[in-house]
Amino acid sequence: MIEQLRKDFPLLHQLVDEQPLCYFDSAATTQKPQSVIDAVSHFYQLENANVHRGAHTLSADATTKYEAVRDKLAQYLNVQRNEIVWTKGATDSLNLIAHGLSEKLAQDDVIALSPFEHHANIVPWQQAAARTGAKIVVLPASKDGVLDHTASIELIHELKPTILSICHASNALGNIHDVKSLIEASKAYSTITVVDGAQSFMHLKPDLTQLGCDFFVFSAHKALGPTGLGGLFGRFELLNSLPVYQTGGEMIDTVSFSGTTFRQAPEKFEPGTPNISGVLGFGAALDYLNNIERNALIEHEHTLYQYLVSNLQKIAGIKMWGDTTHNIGVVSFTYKDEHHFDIATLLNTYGVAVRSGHHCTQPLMAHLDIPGTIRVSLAFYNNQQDIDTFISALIETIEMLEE
Amino acid sequence: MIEQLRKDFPLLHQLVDEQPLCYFDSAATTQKPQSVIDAVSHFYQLENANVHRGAHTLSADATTKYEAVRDKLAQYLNVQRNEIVWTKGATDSLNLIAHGLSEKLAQDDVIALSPFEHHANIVPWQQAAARTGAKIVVLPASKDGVLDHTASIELIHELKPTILSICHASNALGNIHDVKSLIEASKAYSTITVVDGAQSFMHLKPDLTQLGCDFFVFSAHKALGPTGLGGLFGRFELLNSLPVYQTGGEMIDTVSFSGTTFRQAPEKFEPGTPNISGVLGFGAALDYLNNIERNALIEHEHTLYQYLVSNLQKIAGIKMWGDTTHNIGVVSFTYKDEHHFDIATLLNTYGVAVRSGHHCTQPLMAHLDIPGTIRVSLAFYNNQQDIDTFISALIETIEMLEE
Amino acid sequence: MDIIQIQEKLNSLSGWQAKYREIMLLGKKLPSLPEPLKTSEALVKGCESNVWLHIDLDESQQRLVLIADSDTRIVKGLLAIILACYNHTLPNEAKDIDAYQLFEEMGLIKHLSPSRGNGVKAIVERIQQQVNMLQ
Amino acid sequence: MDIIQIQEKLNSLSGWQAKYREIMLLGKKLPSLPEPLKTSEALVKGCESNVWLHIDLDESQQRLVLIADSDTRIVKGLLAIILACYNHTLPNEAKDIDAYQLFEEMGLIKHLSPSRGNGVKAIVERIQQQVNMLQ
Ligand SMILES: Cc1ncc(COP(=O)(O)O)c(C=O)c1O
Ligand SMILES: Cc1ncc(COP(=O)(O)O)c(C=O)c1O
Repeated sequence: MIEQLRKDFPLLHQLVDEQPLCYFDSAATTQKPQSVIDAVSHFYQLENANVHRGAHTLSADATTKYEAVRDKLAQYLNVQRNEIVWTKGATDSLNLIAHGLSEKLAQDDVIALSPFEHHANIVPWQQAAARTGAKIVVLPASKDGVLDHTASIELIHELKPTILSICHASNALGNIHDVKSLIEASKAYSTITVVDGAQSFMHLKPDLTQLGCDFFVFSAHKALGPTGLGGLFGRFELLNSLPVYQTGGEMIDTVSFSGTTFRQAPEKFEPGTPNISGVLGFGAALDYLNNIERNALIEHEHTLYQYLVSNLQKIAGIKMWGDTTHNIGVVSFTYKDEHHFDIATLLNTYGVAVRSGHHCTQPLMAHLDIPGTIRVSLAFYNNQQDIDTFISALIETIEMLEE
Repeated sequence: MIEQLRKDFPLLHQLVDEQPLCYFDSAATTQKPQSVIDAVSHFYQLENANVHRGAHTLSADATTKYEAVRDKLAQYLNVQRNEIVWTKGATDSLNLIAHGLSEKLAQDDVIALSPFEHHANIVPWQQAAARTGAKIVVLPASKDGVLDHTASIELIHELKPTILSICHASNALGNIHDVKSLIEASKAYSTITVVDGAQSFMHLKPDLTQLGCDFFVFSAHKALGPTGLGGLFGRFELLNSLPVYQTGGEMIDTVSFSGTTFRQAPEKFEPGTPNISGVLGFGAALDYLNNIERNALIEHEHTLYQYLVSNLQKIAGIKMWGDTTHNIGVVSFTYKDEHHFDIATLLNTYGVAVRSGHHCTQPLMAHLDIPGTIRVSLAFYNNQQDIDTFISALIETIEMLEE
Repeated sequence: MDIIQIQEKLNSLSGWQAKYREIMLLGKKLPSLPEPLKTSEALVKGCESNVWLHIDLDESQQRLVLIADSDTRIVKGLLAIILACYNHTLPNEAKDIDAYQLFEEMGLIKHLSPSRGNGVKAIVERIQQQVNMLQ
Repeated sequence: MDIIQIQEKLNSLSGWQAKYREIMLLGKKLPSLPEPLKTSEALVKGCESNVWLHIDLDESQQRLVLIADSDTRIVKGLLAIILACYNHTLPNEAKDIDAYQLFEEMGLIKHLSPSRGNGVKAIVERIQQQVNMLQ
C-alpha cells in the first residue's frame, strides 16, 4: 500500500544533491500528493475568480467549491460548518483566539500552557497576559520531556485556569498528550480550552466533539495541503461572542463613516479575499486523507516508528528525548555533546533531510537544558528504506565527528 | 502583442456556460499566466520545504528562492528589501498598519480618508479611532464621484492629519488619485501617509520612492499572482518602530516563559510559516510584469478603455460614475433605475463576467446615492472583441429589461 | 400559474436569456409589497438585493400564505417561483418541499449557490425556519 | 594555510563528506576563543549556532586582525575560511573581497543562503560593516 501511496508524492522521487531524498521533515511541512497540486493548478487554469461577491458564473462556482471545503473540513473534525474559520495558518489562528479571549481575562487570571508549546502557542498568550494582567502558568513535565499528566491535572484543580492552551502533539518531540482528560478536568472551572492541533490534524484525525475542546487550530501545509492556509474551530456560541479581529471587506454587514456592523461567525473573522486556491487544494488533501485506509496507515506509521526508535537505541551516545510510546512519529535526539547543526548538516550530505535546532520551542529546550535536537519526523509516505538510509548515514556521520 | 499575451492566460480560453468568456472582473482578481501556475506546481513537485529553519538542502533552496522574491518586489516598487513585509493580502496589511499606528494616535487626532476607500481601508481605521479617540475625516468629492483635489489639499492644511490613508486607484470607479501631491501637502505636518495600492500595483507600477509615502499595501492576486498573499512597504525606521502585530515562530529573537524579545523588521511582522508557494508564484508574476513592454501595455489599455467608454456613451440611459480621464481601466455604470444585479445577471448569460453591487465601498455608494453599480474592469489581456461582445450583450440586456 | 406550469414553461425554453425573460415576467405578475410591509424584520439577510418576505397561516384552512418582494426583477421572479412552491401548502407539506431539487430540475441550481449576490438559498432557509416556528 | 591553499585543497576533494571533513579540520586548527571574549556584543545575530567575532586593527601595520569561534564544528571551519580571507588585509582591500564569489568557487555557495541555520552571510555582512566603521 505505502509504495502505491508514495507514487502520489512527486517530490519524494527527486534527487537532492544527486542523491535520493529521505524526507524526514514532515513536522515542518508535509509533502503534497499530485492531486493537491493538480487541484491548485486546475483552479487557476479553469476556475479562477474571487468568491462571495459575483453574479457571474465563474465567481458563483468558485464560491460553491470554496464553501464546500468548509463542509468537508467540518466533517473531518466532526463539528459544524459555521464553527470553522479559515486563517493564514495555525499561528494566525492562535493570534485570533488569544486576541479575542483577552476580553475574558482579568488581572491574575491564569492561562495554563504546557512546556511543550510552540512559540505560536506561547507568545500570543504572553501578549494577552501583558494586556490584561493575567499570568501564565506552565504545567509540569519530566526532565526527559514527558508531561506529568497526574500533576498537571492536580495543578488544574488547584489553579482553576481561565484558559488552558496545549498542543495535542508536540512538534519538537512528537509526544501525544491526553488532552481529552485535561479538558475534562478543566471543564469544572469553565476553563476555555484551546488545542493546538498543528501536529495532530493529519496524524490523529481528531474528533473534536469527542475531545470537547472550545477551540482547535491547525495549518493546511502540515496536512498535505497548500501553504498560506490554516483554520480554527471554535464552539459556535463562544466563537461568535469573540470581538472582531481583523476588519475589512466580506466580514461586514454595513459600513458607513458613522458606524459599521459585522456579520456572524465565521464570516465575522474572515475579512478580505481568502486563499481560494489554498482552500481548494486543501479540499483535495482532505479527500486524500479520507481515502486512505486509516488503520493500515496507523499500523504502518507505528511499525516504521518502532523500527526507527529501536535502530537508534543501538547507537551508543544517542539520547532520545520525550515520550517514545505515545508519539505521532517524531524522534528528537542528541548525540553526546555534538552540536545538532553539525549532525544535521552532515546527514544532509547523504540526502537525509532532518530538522535541527530548537524547533520554535525554546522554553522546552531550556527545560531539557539543551540548545537543540536533531528531529526526525515521519509521515505515512516514509518507508523502511528511508530509515535504513538514515541510520547508516548517521553512523557514518558519527564516525566523522569522532575522528 | 496582446493576442500573444492572451495565450499565456489559460482561463481566458475557457467556455463558460458554453460561451466564450469575456472576463471583466480583474479589479476583483486578475487571471494568472501559465508561468505563475507552473511556478506554484513546480515548487510543490520539486522544491517544497519549509523556509528559514532548515539545514537541509530543500529548505535552504526554498529559503533562497523565497527571499529572492522579496528582492524582486523591492525592485519593482523601488524600495529596500527590509522594507517589505509579506502578509495575507491588502486587508491583512492594512490591519497590521492600523494596529501599529494606533500607538501614534491620541484623542482628537485626525485620520483622513477619501470617500473612495474600500472597506479594508475604512474599518481598521474605525477600530483604531475607537481605541484611541482619534476621529476620521473624509476628503471632499463631487456628486459624480471625483475627488476634489484642491479642496482636499486645503482640508489637509486645515486639519493637519496625523494619518492620511488613501487609495492610489479606486476599486469601485477606477479613478487614479494624485496621491503624490496629497502626500507632499501632508508632509508639512509629519502626517503618516498610507497608500492603498491594491488597484495600482499592476496597472501603474508605482515608484514608491518617488511617491514618498510611508506605507503602501497590495494583494498579489490582483497582480497576476496567487491568492492568499499580499504585502506592504513601510519606510524602514517607521516600520521597525511599530509594535509587533501577530506573534509566534520566526519573528522572535528569544522566547522564554519569563519574557520574549523580537527581531527587526521585516521578520518582526512575519510570524509563522509563510505562503511559500504564493511568494514563488508571485515571483513569476513579477517576472511576467517586468517582461511586458510597459509602454505598449499602457497604450493598449488606454485604447481599450477609450473604446469602452465611447461605446457606452452612445447608449441612452447609461450613467458612468467617477473620473473617466484618470482611470486604471474601470467603468462603473448604472442604467436608469434598473437594478445592477439584473443587468449583471443577464450579461452573464452572454459570457460577460462583470461585477455588480457596492464593491466593498458602501460609503462611496452612499455618497453617490445609489445602491450599487455594474463594474467593468479591464486588464491588458482584454481585447476589442471582448468589448464588442459586452456592448452587444448590454444592448440586448437593456432591450429585455425595457420589454 | 402553479409550480407545475412554471416548471413546464421553463423547461420548454432553451437558453438562459429565454429563461430569465420568463422569470422576469413571473416577477412582474407578482404584486408589489406595500411600502409599510418592507420592514427590516421582513428583510432576508444574505441577499445583496433587498428581499422582503412575510409568511403566515390562513386562518380558516391553516395553509401557508407567503407574500414577498424584491427590488430586482430577477430575484422577484425567483420569489414568484418559490412562492408558487409554498403558497397554500400545509406547514407539514412545506417542510417536505425540496426547493433545491425543484430548482435543480428547472436548471436554476446556480441560484442556490452560497454566493451572496442572490439569496435564494437564504430565502428558502428563512421559509423553512418560519414554517417550523408556525407549527 | 592561506586562502589559496584552502581553496586548492577543497577543490581537490570530491563529494560533500570529504569537503566537510576538511572544513571541520580547519575548524579544529582555529584556536578557541577564551570564554571572556564570548560576549553578547561579539555574538553575530542571524546564526542558529553561536558565532562570536572580534575585528580589530593591528596597531603597527593597520591590517585587520580577526578572531572568531563557534560552538559548531562546521561553522567554526567556515569561520576559519572567512578569517583566512580577511586576516592581515588592509581595510581597503577587505572591502573589495567578495566572499560570496570565493564561496561560490569553492562550491560552498549554499552556506550563503539566507537560511538562518548557518550564518555565513550574516558573518560576512558583520565583517564588512565593522571594516567600514574601522576606517
Ligand atoms: C482598493 C482595494 N483595497 C483593498 C482591497 C482588499 O484586498 P484583499 O481582499 O485582497 O485583501 C481591495 C480588493 O478588493 C481593493 O480593491
Ligand atoms: C505545534 C505547532 N503549533 C503551531 C505551529 C505554527 O504553524 P504555522 O507556522 O503553520 O503557523 C507549528 C508549526 O511549526 C506547530 O508545530
